[in-house]
Amino acid sequence: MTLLSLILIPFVGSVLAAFLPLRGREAWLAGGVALYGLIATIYLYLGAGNGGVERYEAEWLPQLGLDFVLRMDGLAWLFAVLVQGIGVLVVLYARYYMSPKDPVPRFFSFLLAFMGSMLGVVLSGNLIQLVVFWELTSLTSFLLIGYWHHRIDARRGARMALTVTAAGGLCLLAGVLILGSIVGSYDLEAVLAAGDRVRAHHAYLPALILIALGALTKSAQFPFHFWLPHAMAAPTPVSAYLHSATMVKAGVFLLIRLWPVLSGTPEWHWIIGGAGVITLLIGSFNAIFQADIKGLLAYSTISHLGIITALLGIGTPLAVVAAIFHVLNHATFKASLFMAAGIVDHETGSRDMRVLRGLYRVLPITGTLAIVASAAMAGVPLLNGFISKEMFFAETLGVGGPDEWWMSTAAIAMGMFSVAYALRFIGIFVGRLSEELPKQPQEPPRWMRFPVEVLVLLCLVVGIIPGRSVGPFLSDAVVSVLGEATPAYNLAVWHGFNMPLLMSMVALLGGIVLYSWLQLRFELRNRSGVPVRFELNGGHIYDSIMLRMSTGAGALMRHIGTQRLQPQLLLIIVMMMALPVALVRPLPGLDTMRLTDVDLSLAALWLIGGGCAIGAAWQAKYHRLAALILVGGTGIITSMTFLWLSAPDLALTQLMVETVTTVLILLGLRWLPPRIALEDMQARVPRRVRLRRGRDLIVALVGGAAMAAISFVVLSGTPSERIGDFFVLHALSEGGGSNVVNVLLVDFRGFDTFGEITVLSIVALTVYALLRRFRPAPESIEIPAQRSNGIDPAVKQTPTEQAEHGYLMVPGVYVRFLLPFIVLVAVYFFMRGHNLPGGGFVAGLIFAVAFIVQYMVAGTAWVESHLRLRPHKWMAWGLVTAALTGIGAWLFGHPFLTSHTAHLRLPLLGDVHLPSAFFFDLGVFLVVVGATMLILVALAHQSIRSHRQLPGDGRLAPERDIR
Amino acid sequence: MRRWLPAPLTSAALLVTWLLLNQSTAWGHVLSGVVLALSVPLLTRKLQPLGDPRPRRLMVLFRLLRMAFVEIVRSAFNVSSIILFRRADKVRSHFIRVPLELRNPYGLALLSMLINTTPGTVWVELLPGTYDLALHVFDLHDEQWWIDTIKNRYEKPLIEIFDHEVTP
Amino acid sequence: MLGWLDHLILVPVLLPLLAGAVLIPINETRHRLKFAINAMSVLGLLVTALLLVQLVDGGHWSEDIGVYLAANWLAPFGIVLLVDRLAAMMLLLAAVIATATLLYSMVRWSRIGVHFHSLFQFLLMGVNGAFLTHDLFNLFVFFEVMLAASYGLLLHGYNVNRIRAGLQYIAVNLVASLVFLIGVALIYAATGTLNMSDLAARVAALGAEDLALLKIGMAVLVIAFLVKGAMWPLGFWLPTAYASASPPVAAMLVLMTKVGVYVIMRVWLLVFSDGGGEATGFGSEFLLWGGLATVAFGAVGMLASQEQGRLAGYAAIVSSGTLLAVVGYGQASLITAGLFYLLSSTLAVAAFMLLIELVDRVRSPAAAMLAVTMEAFEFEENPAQPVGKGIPAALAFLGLSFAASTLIIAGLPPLSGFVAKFGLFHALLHPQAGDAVAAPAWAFMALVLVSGLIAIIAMMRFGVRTFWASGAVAPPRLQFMEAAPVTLLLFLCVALTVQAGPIFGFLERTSADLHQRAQYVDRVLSSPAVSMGAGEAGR
Amino acid sequence: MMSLLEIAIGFALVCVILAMVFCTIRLLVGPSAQDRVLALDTLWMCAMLLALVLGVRFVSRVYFDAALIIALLGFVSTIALAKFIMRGEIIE
Amino acid sequence: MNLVIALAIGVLFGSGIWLVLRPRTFQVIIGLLLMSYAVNLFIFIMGRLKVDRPPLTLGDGLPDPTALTDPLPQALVLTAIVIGFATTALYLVMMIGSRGVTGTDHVDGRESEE
Amino acid sequence: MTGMEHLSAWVVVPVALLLFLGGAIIFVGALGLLRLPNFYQRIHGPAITITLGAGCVLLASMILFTAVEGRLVIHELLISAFVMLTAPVVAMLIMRAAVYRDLRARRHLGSIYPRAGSGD
Ligand code: NA
Ligand code: NA
Repeated sequence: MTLLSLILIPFVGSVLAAFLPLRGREAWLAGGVALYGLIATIYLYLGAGNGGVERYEAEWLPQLGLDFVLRMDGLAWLFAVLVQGIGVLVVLYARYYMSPKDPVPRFFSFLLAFMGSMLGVVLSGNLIQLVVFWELTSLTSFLLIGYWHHRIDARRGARMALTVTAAGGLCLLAGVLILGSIVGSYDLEAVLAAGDRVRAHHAYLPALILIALGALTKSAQFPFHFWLPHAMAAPTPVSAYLHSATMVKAGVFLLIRLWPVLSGTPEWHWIIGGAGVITLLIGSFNAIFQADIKGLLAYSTISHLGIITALLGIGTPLAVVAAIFHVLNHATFKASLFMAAGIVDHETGSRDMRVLRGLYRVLPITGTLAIVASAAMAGVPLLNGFISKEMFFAETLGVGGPDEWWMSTAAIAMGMFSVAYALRFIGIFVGRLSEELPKQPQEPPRWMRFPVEVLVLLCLVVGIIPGRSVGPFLSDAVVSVLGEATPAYNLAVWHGFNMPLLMSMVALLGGIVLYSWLQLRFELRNRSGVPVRFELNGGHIYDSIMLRMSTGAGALMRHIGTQRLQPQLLLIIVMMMALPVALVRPLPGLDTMRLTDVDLSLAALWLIGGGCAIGAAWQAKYHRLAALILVGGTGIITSMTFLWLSAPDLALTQLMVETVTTVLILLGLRWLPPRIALEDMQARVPRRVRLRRGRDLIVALVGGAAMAAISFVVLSGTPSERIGDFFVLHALSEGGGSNVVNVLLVDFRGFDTFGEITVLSIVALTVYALLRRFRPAPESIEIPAQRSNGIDPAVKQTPTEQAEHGYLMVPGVYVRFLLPFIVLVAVYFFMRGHNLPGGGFVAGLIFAVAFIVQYMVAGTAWVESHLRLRPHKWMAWGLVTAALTGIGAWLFGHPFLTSHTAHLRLPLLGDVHLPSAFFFDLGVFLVVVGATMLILVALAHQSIRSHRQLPGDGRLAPERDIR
Repeated sequence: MRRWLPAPLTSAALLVTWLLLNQSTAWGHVLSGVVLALSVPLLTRKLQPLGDPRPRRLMVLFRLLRMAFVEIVRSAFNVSSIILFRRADKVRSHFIRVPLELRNPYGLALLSMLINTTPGTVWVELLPGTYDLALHVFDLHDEQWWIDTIKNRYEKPLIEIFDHEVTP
Repeated sequence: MLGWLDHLILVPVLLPLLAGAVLIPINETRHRLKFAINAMSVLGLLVTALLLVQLVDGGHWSEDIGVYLAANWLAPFGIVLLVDRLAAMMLLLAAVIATATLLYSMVRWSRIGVHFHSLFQFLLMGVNGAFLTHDLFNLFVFFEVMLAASYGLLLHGYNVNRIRAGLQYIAVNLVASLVFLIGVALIYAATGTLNMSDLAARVAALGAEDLALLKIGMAVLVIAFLVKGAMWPLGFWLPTAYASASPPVAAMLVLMTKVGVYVIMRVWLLVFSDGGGEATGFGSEFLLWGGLATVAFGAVGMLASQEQGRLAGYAAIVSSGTLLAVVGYGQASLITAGLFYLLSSTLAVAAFMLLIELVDRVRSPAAAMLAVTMEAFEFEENPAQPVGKGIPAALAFLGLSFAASTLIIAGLPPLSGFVAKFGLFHALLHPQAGDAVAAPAWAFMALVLVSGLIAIIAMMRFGVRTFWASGAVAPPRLQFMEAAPVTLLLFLCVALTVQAGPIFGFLERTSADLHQRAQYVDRVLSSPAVSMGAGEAGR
Repeated sequence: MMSLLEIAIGFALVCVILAMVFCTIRLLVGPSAQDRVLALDTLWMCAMLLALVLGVRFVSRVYFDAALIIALLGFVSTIALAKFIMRGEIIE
Repeated sequence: MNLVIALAIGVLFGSGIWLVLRPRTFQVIIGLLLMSYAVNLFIFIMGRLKVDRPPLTLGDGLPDPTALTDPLPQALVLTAIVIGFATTALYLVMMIGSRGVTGTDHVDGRESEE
Repeated sequence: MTGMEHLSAWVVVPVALLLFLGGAIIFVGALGLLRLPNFYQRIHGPAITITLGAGCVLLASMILFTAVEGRLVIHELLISAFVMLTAPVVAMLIMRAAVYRDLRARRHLGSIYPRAGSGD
C-alpha cells in the first residue's frame, strides 16, 4: 500500500492543487507530497534495499496480461529517491522562483502530476504500464514547458518536445509489445528472466530498435537531441527537475532496466553506443557556443546523457555501474546549476552570457555554489562528476580492444569541451559587473538558495567520500540490474596514476587551452552559435518536417481526397462496378442463346421509355422542363411495364407517385432560375471539360451495360428456392387478404412499412423545417408572367380572383366538381387494398392529390381560408395509429404487429371481416396524406411568402403556419 | 335536408360511382355507398363554393347530349380525314371570338366540355373582362357559321338548362 | 411463450417512434414539454438498453440471443429482430450518446429550428432499428429512417455551409441507398431470402451461379455500407458533413458512422465466417486493406485539416478504417479489442464534437454570441437565452476535456484509447495458437501507431492555437448543461479504462458469439411463433 | 372466331403502342414546351388505353384500376405543367 | 422479354449515371429519378418475369405459388418507391435552398474553378 | 385466356370491329400530334384519340366483359365520365398556356388577340 501511495498521492495532490482554492499555498501541498514520498521511499528501503523487491499488484486487464504492478528494487528505489528528493528541492525553489502573477496552482498541479508519472515509470512492474507512465511524463512535460504559453518559444518548445517524445513513446510501445510477445508476458520480472530467449529471437532487432527509439528520444540522444534546448523555454524549476534530473533520465533508466534483456549483442553495442558517442560529442561541442545559460546547460545535459548512453552501449558490467553512478551525479550538479542559472535569471532579468559579467560581486554565495557545481560538471577532482567521468574514461579504453583508441579520443574531446563550456559558464561571475542588466541583482531569499546549497553539498560529499555516502545504495541498484554479474568495483577518489587519470588531466588542461583559444580567436564570450556552419540543425529539420507534413498532407489530400460531389459519386459508381469484378471469381457468364428472346410490344414500349430517359439526360441542363416531362414519359412506361408484368399494385403506386413527383418538382422548379445556354455553348468547351464528359459517358455506358448484363443473368437463371412462395400460400389463409403484396406490406413485412411511413414523416418534417427558413434566389422571386407584365391579365389578379372570374373559372368548375369523386375513389382503393390492388399508400396519394388540385385552381389563400387540413396532425395520428395497432397485439400475448381479424356479423351487411391490418393501413393512409400535403403545401407557401415580400427589403414578413 | 344533403345531385352521382366501382349492388355496398355519398360532400363542401349543379330541363339536356354525341363522332372522322389526307398547309386553323350570354359556371363548363370533346374545336378562354369565348378551330371554313352553331345549338339549350337563376 | 421481457427487444424502435410521433403536433413554443418528452424517451432507451445488456449477458435467452418475430411470422418469412451482446452493446452506446447530445442541445440547439425533437427521436429509431433488425431489406428501411432524420438534423439551423454540406451528404447517401437496393435485390435473386441467418444457412449449399450472384450482391451491398462507414475512397462526404453540422448533430453522426461498420461486422461475420463453404472469407482482404487505406487517409486528412470539425471528421474516419480492418482481419481476439476501440473512439469523438463549439468560445469569447445571432438571423421565434454566464474554471474544464479527448482519439495513455490500441496490438501479436504473426499485422500496427502520432500532432496544433496562442483572457462562457454531457462521455471513457477487465470479458463473449454462425442460424430459424390457434402452419 | 378477336386485340395494341411512339417523338422533338406537355398528356391517355387493351387481352379486371387512376388523375400533372408554362408557378 | 427489360434497366441506369455525374443540381435530381426507376425495375425482376400472373389469390382452394409471380420483390419495390419519393422531395428542397443561399445551382454550392 | 373460348360471334365481331376502329383512331390521333405543323393544329389530334378512340375501346371492353362474366359490366363508363371531366381542363389550360406564351414572345395569333406588346 505504501508503494501504491507513492504514485497515488502525487496525482491526488495534482487534482487538489488545481481545483482547491489554496491561494498560494499550493507549494506547501506540493512540497508536502514530495516530502511524504521521500520519507515513504526511505521507509521502503527496508524491503527494497539489500537485493529485496517490494511489489504491489492489482488486477486490471488480465485477459491481455495487463495488470497494475508496482515493483521496487534497488534501481527503482534509487530513482525514486532521486525523483522525490530533487522534487522536494525543486518545489522549495519554485516557491520563490515563480512570480505572484503566475498562475501557480496550475504549475504545481502539473509538477505533481509529473512526479507521479515519473514514479510510475520507475516503479512499473509491467512493461505496458511503464509505457503508460512514460507517455504521461511526456504529456506533463509538454504542459510544463508550455506553462508560459503566451510566449511563442514556450509553445514551440512544448510541441516539439511532445512530438518527439510521444513518437518515441509509440515506438517504445511497439517495441515492448514485441518483447512481450516474445516472452509471452509483459511482466517485468518475466521479461528480465528471458534475456537469452529474447536475444535469440528473430524479432529481437525490431524490438531493440523500437525500444531504443523510445529511450533515445526521451533522453535527447542524437539525432533526437534537438528538442531539449527548445524545452528550456520552461520555467527554470521545470528545467532543473524534468530536463536535467529526472524525465530525461527515463530513457537511460529504461536502457538500464532492460539491460539484462537486450544488451550483449553487436546490435545493442552499435545502436546504443553509437548514439551515445555522437551525442556526447555534439552536445558538449554545442554547449560551448551557447549564449543562453540554459541553452548551455541543456547541451551539457545532452552530452552527459550521451555519456550514460555510451556507457550502457559499451555493455560491460562496470560500465553499467558507471552509468548508474553518473545518473546520480549528473542529477545533483545539473539540478543545482539550473537552479543557480534560474537565480541569475531571476535576479538580473537576463540569461544572455554576452551580457552577464562579474556577477560574483553581487551574488557571491550563488556564484560560489555555481562555480563548485560547474567544476563538478567539468570533472574536477574531489567533486562527484570527476569520479563517474573517470569511470567512463576507464571503460572507453576497453572498447574495441587495446589498440582501438577512437572511443577514448572521443571521450577526451568531450572532456575538453565540457571544461570549456564550464569555463564559459563561470565566466559570468568574473570580471566587471555588466552595466546593461535589466534588473539590479541581489542575493535571492535564503530558502530559494537552500536547494542549491544542499545539492552542491551533495556534490562535495559524494566527490570526497563516495563509498561511504552513496556506495550501499549504488550497490543495491547495480545488483538489482546485474544480479550475479555484478562486478567488483571500488568507489574512490584516488586509484593511483593510471590511464583514466591521465585522460582526465589531458581533458582538464586541454579544455582550459581550448577555451582560451576560442576566446582569443572567436571572441567566444560574445558568440551565440557554432562557428562552423552546422547543416544538421535538429530544430530546423523538425520545423521543416512539420511544415512539410502539413503542407504535404494538404497537397496529398487534393490527390487522394476531394470535397467535391461529382468525384465522390463517380467513385461510388465505379467502385460498385469494379468491386464485384475484382472480388468475384468466376463471374457469371451471359447465356447468349437467350439473347434472341425479344417481345416486340415490350421492346417498342421500352424504345419509348429508353428514348425518354436518354432525352432527359440530354436536356436536363438547359431545358429542365423538357427533362422533367421526358422523365414523366419514362415513368409512364415503367408503370405500364409493372402493369404488364403482373404487378398492378406497383403500377398504381408508380402512377400516383409520378403525378405527385411532377407537381413537386414543378413547385420546386419555380424557385430555380433558368439556366440560359450561351450562344457559343458548343464552340468553346475546354478540353478538360470534354475529357471529363467523355469519361463520364464511358462510365455511364459501362454502368448501364453492367446493369443490363446482370439483369439478364438473373432473368435467364433458374430461381432458387425462395421465401416468396410462402406468402402466396399463406396470404389468404393466415393474412386474411388475397392481395399478397398488400398482405406483405401490412402484415408479413409490416415492420418495413412501419419504417417507410416514418421516413415519409421525417422527410415531410425536414422539408417543412427547411422551408421555414427558405430564402429564394433573388432572380426567382418574380415569375415569368410577372416579368412580362401586362400581357397576361391574370398577373393583376389575386389567385382567388383568377379562380372566381379569371381564366381559371371554367377549369375550376371541373376540378371542384371532381373533388368528392376523387375522395371517393381514394376510399375505394383504400377499402379494397387487402384483397385487390390498392391500399393505404395509393389511397393516401389520391386523397392528397384531390386537395392539391384545389390549391392549383383556387390558390393557397382561398383553400386555406375555407378548409384547414392539418398535415402535422394527420402524420402524428397516422404514426400513432400504426404503432398502436401493432402494440394492440400485445394484449393478445402476441408480438408487435401480429394481425388479428375480428369477424363481425352485422345486420344488412352480413359477415364482415375486420383485420387489424386494416387499421395499420389506415395509419399508412393518414401518414401519406399528411406527409404529402405537408411537403407540397409547404412548398406552395413559399409563393405567398415571396408575394408578400416588400421590395428592397431582404426580410420576410412573418408567415402564417401551415398547421 | 339542405344541411345534411347539400348536394343531392353529387351525392347521387357518388352513390352510382361507388356501386360501379365495386360492381355490386349488394346491401353492404349500397349501405357504405350511401354513407359515403352523404359524408363525402359534407367533407368537401367548403371547397365547393358553387354548390351543387342544378340543371332544370333534363329533356333539353338529354337532347343536347345526343346531338353533341353525333357531332363528336362526325367531327372525329372529319379531323381524322384531314390528318390523314390533307396537306398540312391547306388546313385553315384560326382563333375566333364567340360572344356568350351564358353566365352560369356549370353551364359554361358543360359548354366547354362539349366544345372540347368535339374534335376540331378547342376552348381557349373567356377573353379577359368579357364573356367572349376565344375558340380555336382546326379547319375554319366560315367563321360566322361557327359562331351561329355554337350560340344556337349549344349555348341556347344550356341557358335553358342552367340560367334559370340569374348568376352575376 | 412470449414474456414481457421479450417485448423489450422492440422498445428501442417503438419508443422513439411513439415519442417522435407525439412530438410532431406539439407547438414549437412549448420547449419544455417537448424537451421533457424527448428526455423521457431517451431515458427509457437508456434503461431498456441496460436491461437488454443484462438479459443477453445473463443467460435469459438460450444461446444468449433474443429473437423477436415481428408480426408473429416465422423466420425467414417475417422480419426478425435480434438482440445479442453486440446489438445490446450498440443500443447502449446509442442511448448514451443520445443522452449526452440531448442534454447538450437543451440550451440552444433544440430551439433553433423546428421539429428538432421529433427528428432526434426518429434518428434514434433508425439507428436502433439498424442495430436490431436481422433482415436485409428491413435494414435498408431503417437506414433510410436514420438517414432521413439525419438529413433533417444536419440542416437544423439553416446556413450556407450546412446547405452545401447537406446537398452533398444527401446526394451521396441517395446514390448509396440505390446501391444498397441493388445489392439486396441480387442477394434475394441468388438465395431467395432476406433474413441474415437464413442467408448464412443457405450460403454453403448454393450452386456456382447463385454463389457468384450472391457475391456480386454482397460486393455491391458492401459499397453502400462502406459509404456510411466512410471507407476510403467512399467517405469524403464525412469531414464536410461533420464540420458543418451543429455540434449535437455531429455527435449523432459519429454514432451513425459506426452503424455502417456494425452492419458489416454483423453480416460479414455471419455469412462469410468459417462454415460458409466456398464463400468463407469472401472480401475480407478487401476490407482489411481498404480499412488500412482508410486509416492512412484519415491520418493524412487530420494533418491537413485547418478546422476542428474536419479534424474530428478525419478522426472518425481513422476509427472507421481501423474497425473495418479489424473486421477484415477477422480474428476473434482482434474483434474483441476492436469492439473496445469502437466504444472508446465513439465516445471520445462524440465528446470532441460537442466540445468543439465550446472550445471555439475560448478563441473568441464573442464567437458564441455571434453564432447565436447568426443562427437567429432569420429565426421567427428568437431563441430564448443567449450563452449562459461563465462558470468558474470553465477554461480548465475545457482544457482538460480537450486534452482527454485528444488522448483517447490519439490512443495515448492513460485513457481508454490507449487500452483499445494496446488491445489491438496485443491481439495482432498473439494470433491463434500456432500461427505466426502475419505480414498485414505489421502494416496494421505501423499504420495505427503512425496515425496515433499524427493525431497527437494535429490535435496538439489545435489545442495550442486555441488554448495557448489565442491570447484569451476572459474565461469562456459556459453553461452547466453544455459541460455536463462532455463530462459524461469522457467520464465513461475513464470508466472504460478503469473497468477494462470486466468490459473486455463482456467483449470477449460478444466476439465469441459472432463467430458462432450455427448458433444464430439455429436460434433464428427455430424460434417458434406464438400460437394463434388451429391450422396456422406458418406460425 | 378466336383468331379474329386476337388479331383485333393485337391490332389495337400495336396501334396504341405506335401512338405512344408518336407521342414520344413529339415529346423529344418539341419544339415548344406546350408541345411536350401535350405529348405527355397524350402519352398518359395512351397508357390508359394500353391498360384497357391489356385488360381485354387478358380478360382481367386488374388492369382496369390503372386505367381508372389515369382517367381520373392523369390530368393533374398535365395541368400542373400547363400552369407552369403559362404562369411560372403552379400554386399561387 | 428478358432481354428487353434488361436493356431497359441498362439504359435507365446509364442515363441516370450520366446525369448524376453532372454538375447541376437539377441534372442530379433527374438522374436520381432515372436511377430509381432502374433500381425499382431491377428489384422487381428478381422475382423473374411473368405476364398476367399478379399475386392475387382470389380463387378458392390452395393457391399455387408457381402460377403467380413472386410477391416479395413487389412489396420491396413498393417500399422503395415510397422512400424514393420522399428523398426526391428532400433533395428538391435542398436544391432550391442551395440555389437561394449560394446563388448557384452547382452541386457543390459553388462554381468549380475550371 | 379464361372465358374467352366460348364467346359467340355476336360478341366477337362487334368487339373486334370496335377494337379495329378504336385502334385506328388512336393511331390517327397520335399521328396528327406527330405530323401537323404547328401546335394549335397538333392539339386537335389527341382529341380524337381520347374521345372516339377511347370510346371504342371502352365499349369493346364493356361488351366483352359483360359476355365473359355473364352480367352487366359497365364500370368502364366511369372512365369515360372521368375522361370527359378532365380532358377539357387539360385542353383549355394547355391552349391558354400556349397562347400567352406566344403572346409573351410577341408572336401574332390572329385578330382576336391584339398584337402583343401593346400592353407594355
Ligand atoms: Na580501446
Ligand atoms: Na375539341
